[in-house]
Amino acid sequence: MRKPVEQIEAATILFAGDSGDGSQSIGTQMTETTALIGNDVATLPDYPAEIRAPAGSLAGVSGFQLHFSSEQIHTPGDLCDVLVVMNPAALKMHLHKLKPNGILIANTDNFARRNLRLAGYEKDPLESDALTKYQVFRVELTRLTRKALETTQLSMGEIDRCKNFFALGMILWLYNRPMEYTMKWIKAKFAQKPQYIEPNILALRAGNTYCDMTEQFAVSYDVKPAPFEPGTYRNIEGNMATVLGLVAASHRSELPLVYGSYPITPASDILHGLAKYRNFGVVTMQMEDEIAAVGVAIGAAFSGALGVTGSSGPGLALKSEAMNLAMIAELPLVVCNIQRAGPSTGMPTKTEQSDLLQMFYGRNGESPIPIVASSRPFDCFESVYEACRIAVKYRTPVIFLSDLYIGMGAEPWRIPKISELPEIKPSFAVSADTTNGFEPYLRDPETLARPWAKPGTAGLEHRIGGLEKSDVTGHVSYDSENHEKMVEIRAEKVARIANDIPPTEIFGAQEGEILLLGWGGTFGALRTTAENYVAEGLPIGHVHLRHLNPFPNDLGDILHRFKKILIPELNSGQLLQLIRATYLIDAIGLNKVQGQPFHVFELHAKIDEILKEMEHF
Amino acid sequence: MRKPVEQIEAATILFAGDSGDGSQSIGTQMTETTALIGNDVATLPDYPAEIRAPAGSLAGVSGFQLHFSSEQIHTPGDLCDVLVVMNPAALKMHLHKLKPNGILIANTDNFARRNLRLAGYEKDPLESDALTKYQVFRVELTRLTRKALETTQLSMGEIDRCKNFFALGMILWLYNRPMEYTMKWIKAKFAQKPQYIEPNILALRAGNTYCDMTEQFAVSYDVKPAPFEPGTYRNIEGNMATVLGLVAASHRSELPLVYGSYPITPASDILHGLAKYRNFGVVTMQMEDEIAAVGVAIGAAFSGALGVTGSSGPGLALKSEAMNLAMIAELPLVVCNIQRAGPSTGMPTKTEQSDLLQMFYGRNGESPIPIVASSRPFDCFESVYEACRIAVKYRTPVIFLSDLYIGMGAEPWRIPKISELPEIKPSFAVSADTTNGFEPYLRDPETLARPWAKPGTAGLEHRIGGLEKSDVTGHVSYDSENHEKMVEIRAEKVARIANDIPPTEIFGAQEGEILLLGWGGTFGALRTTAENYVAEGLPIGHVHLRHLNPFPNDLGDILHRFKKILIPELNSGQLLQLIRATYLIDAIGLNKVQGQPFHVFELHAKIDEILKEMEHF
Amino acid sequence: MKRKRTSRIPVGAPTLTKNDFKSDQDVRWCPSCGDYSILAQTQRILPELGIPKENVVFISGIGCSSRFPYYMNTYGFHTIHGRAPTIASGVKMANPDLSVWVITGDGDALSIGGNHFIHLMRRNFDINVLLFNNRIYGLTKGQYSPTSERGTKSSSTPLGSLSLDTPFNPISLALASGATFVARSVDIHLDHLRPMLKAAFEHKGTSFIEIYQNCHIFNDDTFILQREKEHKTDHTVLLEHGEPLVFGTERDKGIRLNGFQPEVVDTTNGEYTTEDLIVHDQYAEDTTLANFLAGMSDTPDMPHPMGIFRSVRHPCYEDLMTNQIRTAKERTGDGDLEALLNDGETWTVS
Amino acid sequence: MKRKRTSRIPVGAPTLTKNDFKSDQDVRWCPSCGDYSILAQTQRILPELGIPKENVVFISGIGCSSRFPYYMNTYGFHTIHGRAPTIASGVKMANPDLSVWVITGDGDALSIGGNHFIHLMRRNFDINVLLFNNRIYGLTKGQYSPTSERGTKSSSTPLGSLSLDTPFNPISLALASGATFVARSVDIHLDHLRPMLKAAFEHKGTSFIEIYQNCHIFNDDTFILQREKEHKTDHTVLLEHGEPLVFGTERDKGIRLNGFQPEVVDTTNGEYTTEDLIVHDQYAEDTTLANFLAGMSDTPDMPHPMGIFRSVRHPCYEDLMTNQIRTAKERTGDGDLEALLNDGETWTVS
Ligand SMILES: Cc1ncc(C[n+]2csc(CCOP(=O)(O)OP(=O)(O)O)c2C)c(N)n1
Ligand SMILES: Cc1ncc(C[n+]2csc(CCOP(=O)(O)OP(=O)(O)O)c2C)c(N)n1
Ligand code: SF4
Ligand code: SF4
Ligand SMILES: [Mg+2]
Ligand SMILES: [Mg+2]
Repeated sequence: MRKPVEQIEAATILFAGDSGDGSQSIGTQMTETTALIGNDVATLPDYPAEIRAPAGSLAGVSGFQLHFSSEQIHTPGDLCDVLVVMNPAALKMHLHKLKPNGILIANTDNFARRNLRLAGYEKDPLESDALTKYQVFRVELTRLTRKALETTQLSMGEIDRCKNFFALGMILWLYNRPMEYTMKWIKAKFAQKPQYIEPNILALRAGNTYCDMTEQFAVSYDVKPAPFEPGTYRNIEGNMATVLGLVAASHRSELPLVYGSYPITPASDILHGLAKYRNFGVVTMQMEDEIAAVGVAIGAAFSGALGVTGSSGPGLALKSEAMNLAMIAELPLVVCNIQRAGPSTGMPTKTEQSDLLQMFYGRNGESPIPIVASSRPFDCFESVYEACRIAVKYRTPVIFLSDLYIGMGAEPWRIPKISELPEIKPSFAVSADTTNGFEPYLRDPETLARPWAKPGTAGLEHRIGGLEKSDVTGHVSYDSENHEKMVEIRAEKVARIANDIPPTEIFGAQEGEILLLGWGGTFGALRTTAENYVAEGLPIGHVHLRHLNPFPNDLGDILHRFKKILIPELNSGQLLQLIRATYLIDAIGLNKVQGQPFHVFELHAKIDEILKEMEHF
Repeated sequence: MRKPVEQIEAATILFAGDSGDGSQSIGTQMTETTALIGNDVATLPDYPAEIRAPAGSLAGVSGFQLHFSSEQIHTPGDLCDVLVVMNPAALKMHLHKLKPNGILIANTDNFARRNLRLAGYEKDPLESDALTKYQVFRVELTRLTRKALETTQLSMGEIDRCKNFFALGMILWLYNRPMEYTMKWIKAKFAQKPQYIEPNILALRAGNTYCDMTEQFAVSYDVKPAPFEPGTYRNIEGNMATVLGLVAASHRSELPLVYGSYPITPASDILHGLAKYRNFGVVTMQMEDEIAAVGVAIGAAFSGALGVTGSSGPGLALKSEAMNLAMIAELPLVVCNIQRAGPSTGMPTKTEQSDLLQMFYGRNGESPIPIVASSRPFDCFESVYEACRIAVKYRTPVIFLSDLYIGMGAEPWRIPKISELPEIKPSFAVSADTTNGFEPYLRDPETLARPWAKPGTAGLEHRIGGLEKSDVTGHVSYDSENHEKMVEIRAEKVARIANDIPPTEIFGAQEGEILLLGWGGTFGALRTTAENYVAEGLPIGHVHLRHLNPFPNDLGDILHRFKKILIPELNSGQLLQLIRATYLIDAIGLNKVQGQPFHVFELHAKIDEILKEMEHF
Repeated sequence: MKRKRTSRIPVGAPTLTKNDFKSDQDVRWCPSCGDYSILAQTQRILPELGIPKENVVFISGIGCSSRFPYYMNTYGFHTIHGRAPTIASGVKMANPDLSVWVITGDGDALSIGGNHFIHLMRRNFDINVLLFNNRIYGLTKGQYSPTSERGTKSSSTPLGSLSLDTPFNPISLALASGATFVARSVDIHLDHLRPMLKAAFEHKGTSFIEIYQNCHIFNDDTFILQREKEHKTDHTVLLEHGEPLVFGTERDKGIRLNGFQPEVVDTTNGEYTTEDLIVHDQYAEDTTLANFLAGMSDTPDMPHPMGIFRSVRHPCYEDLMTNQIRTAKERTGDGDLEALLNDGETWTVS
Repeated sequence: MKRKRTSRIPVGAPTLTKNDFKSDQDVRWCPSCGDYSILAQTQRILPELGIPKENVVFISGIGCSSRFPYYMNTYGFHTIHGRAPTIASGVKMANPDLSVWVITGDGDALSIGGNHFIHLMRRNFDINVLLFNNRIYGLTKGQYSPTSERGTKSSSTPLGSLSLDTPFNPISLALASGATFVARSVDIHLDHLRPMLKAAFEHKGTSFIEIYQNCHIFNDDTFILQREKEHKTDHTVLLEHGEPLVFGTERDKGIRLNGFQPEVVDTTNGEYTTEDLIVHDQYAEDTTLANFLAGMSDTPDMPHPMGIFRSVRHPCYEDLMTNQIRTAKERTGDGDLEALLNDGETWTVS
């Protein structure tokens, strides 16, 4: 007899275990399956420090959270409905994320003394009263997996490495999801090592059957597909979306892509990803350092290619001198910053939004550079594409800001049609139009862009460089007034990009009490929050900026339509500082600098507090 | 019969000629003599681009302006009373700086066709009507010098190189100044090459006598000594004052000074200067680049020395990653930025104040670093000393901001007594105070400084680094709340420095219409302007900030006492941006980005405009 | 043994042990990582050097290997990527009495830090540099490094995009930069590694040791021929001063100079004897021999030399600087601040 | 002559002259600066290379020497200090058809730019690097550089503080970094410099020429022995492939190998003949000989070798990359963006 199935709207699951326990891969599989059956889904991998910690230690815990729903969602969820822990350390690190009465599945085989001690438990928490407010399922995951695989040829160690699929099998049962996608994936993944295919599938099945058989699990859940706009969808991580956005920009502009980089967490995946697309003519160059990486990108741009570089944190500090050169030389260049928690080396596997002011100001002299920020995993595609478009159109370096949270997070993406992509036209100079010969700083009157003349073009030979240049001719100039003029032109050129920015969309109230103003990876938490208040009928709006430099032309007006501006950021108040200085508005910051994204409840708390104060006065 | 002498209050002289004409050295000599006879004096050398331009070309003109007075002065003067030009290019470049009816002395021997053409003159301007509004003195300087030196053993080339002293001799006559100081200097300078002593003295004398004899010069001028506070004075350039400030801080703190640097204009002089003081135990290390330079300074600080590094423009961009390390490691370090005109390589021999926001924000993550700015040449001594004091007391990197204008400018300096210098106490940790052993992040409750434990101290072995550190223990930590706490503590530590800042002095009106708010090398122009308005009885005040991060505690109050805040800066509005964001005040910027200091008349114009508007409304 | 500046433990003071050099932090490398062995050998030799623990400083950059200082109960500084040589130079300059060790990886030292590495060598500070060469970027998960062989498949050169750069030979680079002590060893050859570490310490001047280190996770067995018992006798040759270059399980092979090229010869078949072999001279001022030996590991089928390639005594930067200071003080007396401030022309207003 | 990728001027097109390569900018170096001569020789050889002017790109860093591109009527980029090799690599990678020249100084290439320099050498882009070695920082007014001799008095090492660092030998460093073409010449030895410039161009791969250059203002006559007519025959030795190393005004002296050290011998007094001398082999794959020759200029009383130390053919980075791209396109077809975006598991909502 089939056990009862309960319809629910959404669920959040967190898999956690030792780095070696495979939480990331079963998390990803659950995400894929869930997306494929039509739920909206958002994920949050939570890695430990970059270096392996001792097995069983708190520092070694790796987690993967996913949130799926029959409605549109924007975040991987605050608290979880289900927590799967492979060892005591995982329990210790994550229990506080489980909702009251939530389901806790624990691999009891790993709760032996040594592991308890490593996690800092005096006695077994599974035996204590601490867990009474949860539904606890004690499962001998290791033993059951061994049993299921006892007929295979694998060694004990190899068998134990399959136990994550046992856990996945259980979860698939619990949420009534098919196993086929996972099986397909297992087959593809182990195509070169076929001896692992069968065992992993066996483990998956065993977990699934276990739930069906055991009395522990009385009910399973179903989450119906979410309403999506028509289209073809795939699941995508932010860094992969960045890769595709760059390849698309190269393809659409017919500019060969030259990506110079030096490995660094969490930007390396863009290098790894792009390196696979040689058939698109993509050149990836792993250089000796971040300076060389931006250097080759600048050289490529000078040569007439789409020069791109990417890094994170300290790498951006190193690139700043060369970015300044690209700025004064007025060459197209895209610099990707996948932000992580600073300062200095900081916490390389944690997220943060604290490089915004560095991107604005981290160069000597007056050095305006446009900044485009992505707001969610799939938005990396459009945002980085937009960065390329601006770079080419305005002949300027452009900074593309992403962060670890959206770079590693995944969600469904409606795949765009190629024809929907905005045009990117390099319009290379082909001849000298003036009687004075070629003038490399004679500008387009509308965009103020200077001509892009590729080496190899006869008659356009010219010299550029980092010394101040004379207007029009581009000769070296120490003239006072020319310098001031050039400083102004460079600023004005960036300011004019605002003319390309479409009117700002305000979600929710178009005017009223509080405007939530955000940028970057906090989109999900802010939008969810705004939706909640709007659902309650409160006059709260949400604006999320993609363009940070320049700001949209209509931003000032919009800000003045609300009584309070709340700017939540994963830093100490960087956009806040810019908004206050630019619009002289007493905007309020909500700042979290913990290496972790916002929880929706944190935003609620702050907004409620503001609303209360507003009533008060 | 002695020609008549006219008493005047002040004079401004500008020497200009080809780079090889020695304008800088006679300018310096005139400054020395003038200072020694008791005038207040301020100077402005104006160098051409770093590389020698062809002789006679506009790009090759080198100028030296000095302003002296029987009153206190603060700037090298806007327009000149006397302009000495050695060739047509110098005339072309500088004539607009001569006051109507001012004295123009031109070396006619250099006004031959070739030089006229190089300067872009169609015909000889000395023969044209263009100069009728000036008192023009045409002097065959080259021929006269040759004549005076015809009995010496020098070659013609060598003789011609003495002609600048002929010119100096003239100016000394014109302003009734003794020749003895210059003679003494010539003797010292050519001690190793004595064959040049006599000829240069002869040239000097000849110029002097020439004025006495020729009818061209009817009257000479005298400027009485200025009132100075009692004390012993010397003339000093900003970069030299920085050198002495650093040596003094090292001496007073008993910390050996380790200065790591990589040459760059205009910071190199600090390296050159410090390298002379090995007898003070000063270590200077010319490193392979700016990163290595700050690296050795950080290493030295870790070892328990006073680690200092210095650079300019692009060099600072390169140092940012390591400065961030020093910040998170909480080690004392002083970083000198002698600003020049950016962006990128920019105009290396011109001045600017455009690195302020880079110094605030040019590092990844939340990375607060205190900033101290010097306001005038002699103030470099006190300001860099203050930077050292803060670094040692708070265990933090500190940025010392100077610029090319004050670094190369000179003025009289009242030499401080050693005992007047504030105390700098390293207070090294000598033993572990807690039962847990040594805790490298256990802070002083007042300053929040962490202990400074030198390698070599038994029992205090510990490890630091660029990863986020656990409060108190200093162990590597990826804990969310610890990270937020550490970010806050680091910010708070810098904020507390404000408690050391004495009450802000307001010059002129203590409240009223307009407050001139400035920082750095604009002091002279701002103070002179304020003096002028105050003399007219207008309610205008002037505050010049030495501490830019943190701001003084009383700054907000002060700003609110004035109707308008005017922030003149040699950038596009950087302090302006900080003041607006911090105090939400609609401060106004007056921005000049020409590689040149403010003229007092530019400030007057802006203030008059504001005053007019204020009346209007 | 050369005179070192570093202070010695006073006679009679309690002797230190290996455990004195272990910090309270859990060691965090992957199981089977070669770093463990290097750490253990370092902790073993330190007590034998006769210097107080508090005088020892470990400075590292960023990388798996660069976590090393956290595990040493000495002073330590885990700095930023590639910059350890600069910070170590400052540490040593400010206190020449310290025993300063730089721990670095092939990426840290030769990729981002290449410039500081070569400049450190030429300045010849009395610093010991241990380069853990695993031919891969371990910490960032397996990209190829400047010592990876051309054609390496790695996370940054996945299918279809093998690495294209010719690798550096760290020994050659150190020699060309003027290094005064250059050696090579292997993570798990304990009886070889320890004496190398000691020799590096005893050398006055910059000592550089390239240590072949296995990254079990991302580049397993890249040095299998030089590391594993069954191969190493045929694929390495031990350098010993004054001795001919003999190797092989039976010690039956040797290296002979053929023109300017190395040639492996059999010393048992009568054609050549050990007389014909190159005799090692680690103290040669001229670097031709050392360069020649360095080149062997780039030459197919040649054994990799292990041991000290070069060891010569040149003045150290910190000593020269200290001398300048002493001389200046002797010449003009200790700096007098009052006099300095009042230097040059002054005038008094009263 | 090796096959170069750079396109050639079509037969019959008007031939270029020296003047075609002069830009309209006034040349701004001090009178008597050695840079003038190098500029003139470069402008002389370029028309002889048979490549169109618009295909030539000069990339420089910062320094007196680095102003060079402004004076060439070709494409040019005066970049930032030390980074020219990186930008040049990007230029070449994006368009392998260009003839790319890097102009750099001893400070630019070996101080701040040392790392990019050595990495450029190992990657072997088909780029020509001209290092103007004047053993000083000219532009910033006379600080000592990484090629200045130890004990140099300079603006940063004034009285009482002579420089302490052992200089780099640029040739040794290039060789150790894997450079495939390494040569040396002198600014004013026009008949030597021109063929060297041409040989650098003809070499497929990174060509490095160290040019001894006189800085008249800050370091006059540092190379007096190698530059001036009256000294140079005794203080330089010309390297010619296949020829013995003979030098001296009377060509009566030669270089012999003594152990691993160079020795100057008289070939006229009967003790030695040219048979005993080292014979140059610039095509040797093994770098032992080239290293040995490089070391001579560091050895007191030895003549400095001039000419080509090494010239070997290795694959170029840009060719390997272009091949990878071609192979990938052959294997999987030209990238199809539509297919790429729709890769992996997708689902459709209608
Ligand atoms: C400025 C900067 N760039 C990049 C990184 C990322 N990163 C950290 S370690 C490393 C390479 C490590 O390789 P290696 O030095 O060989 O050390 P291993 O991990 O192999 O011991 C890189 C690229 C960083 N931390 N800082
Ligand atoms: C990042 C940076 N640091 C320092 C400088 C200052 N700088 C310009 S050129 C130069 C050295 C020039 O020496 P070299 O390369 O030998 O060239 P030369 O002038 O002798 O031809 C220095 C230190 C700079 N422009 N940028
Ligand atoms: S990744 Fe490699 S080098 Fe790093 S700890 Fe693991 S095995 Fe060692
Ligand atoms: S300073 Fe020296 S290198 Fe520079 S232009 Fe003058 S002579 Fe030439
Ligand atoms: Mg490695
Ligand atoms: Mg030079």
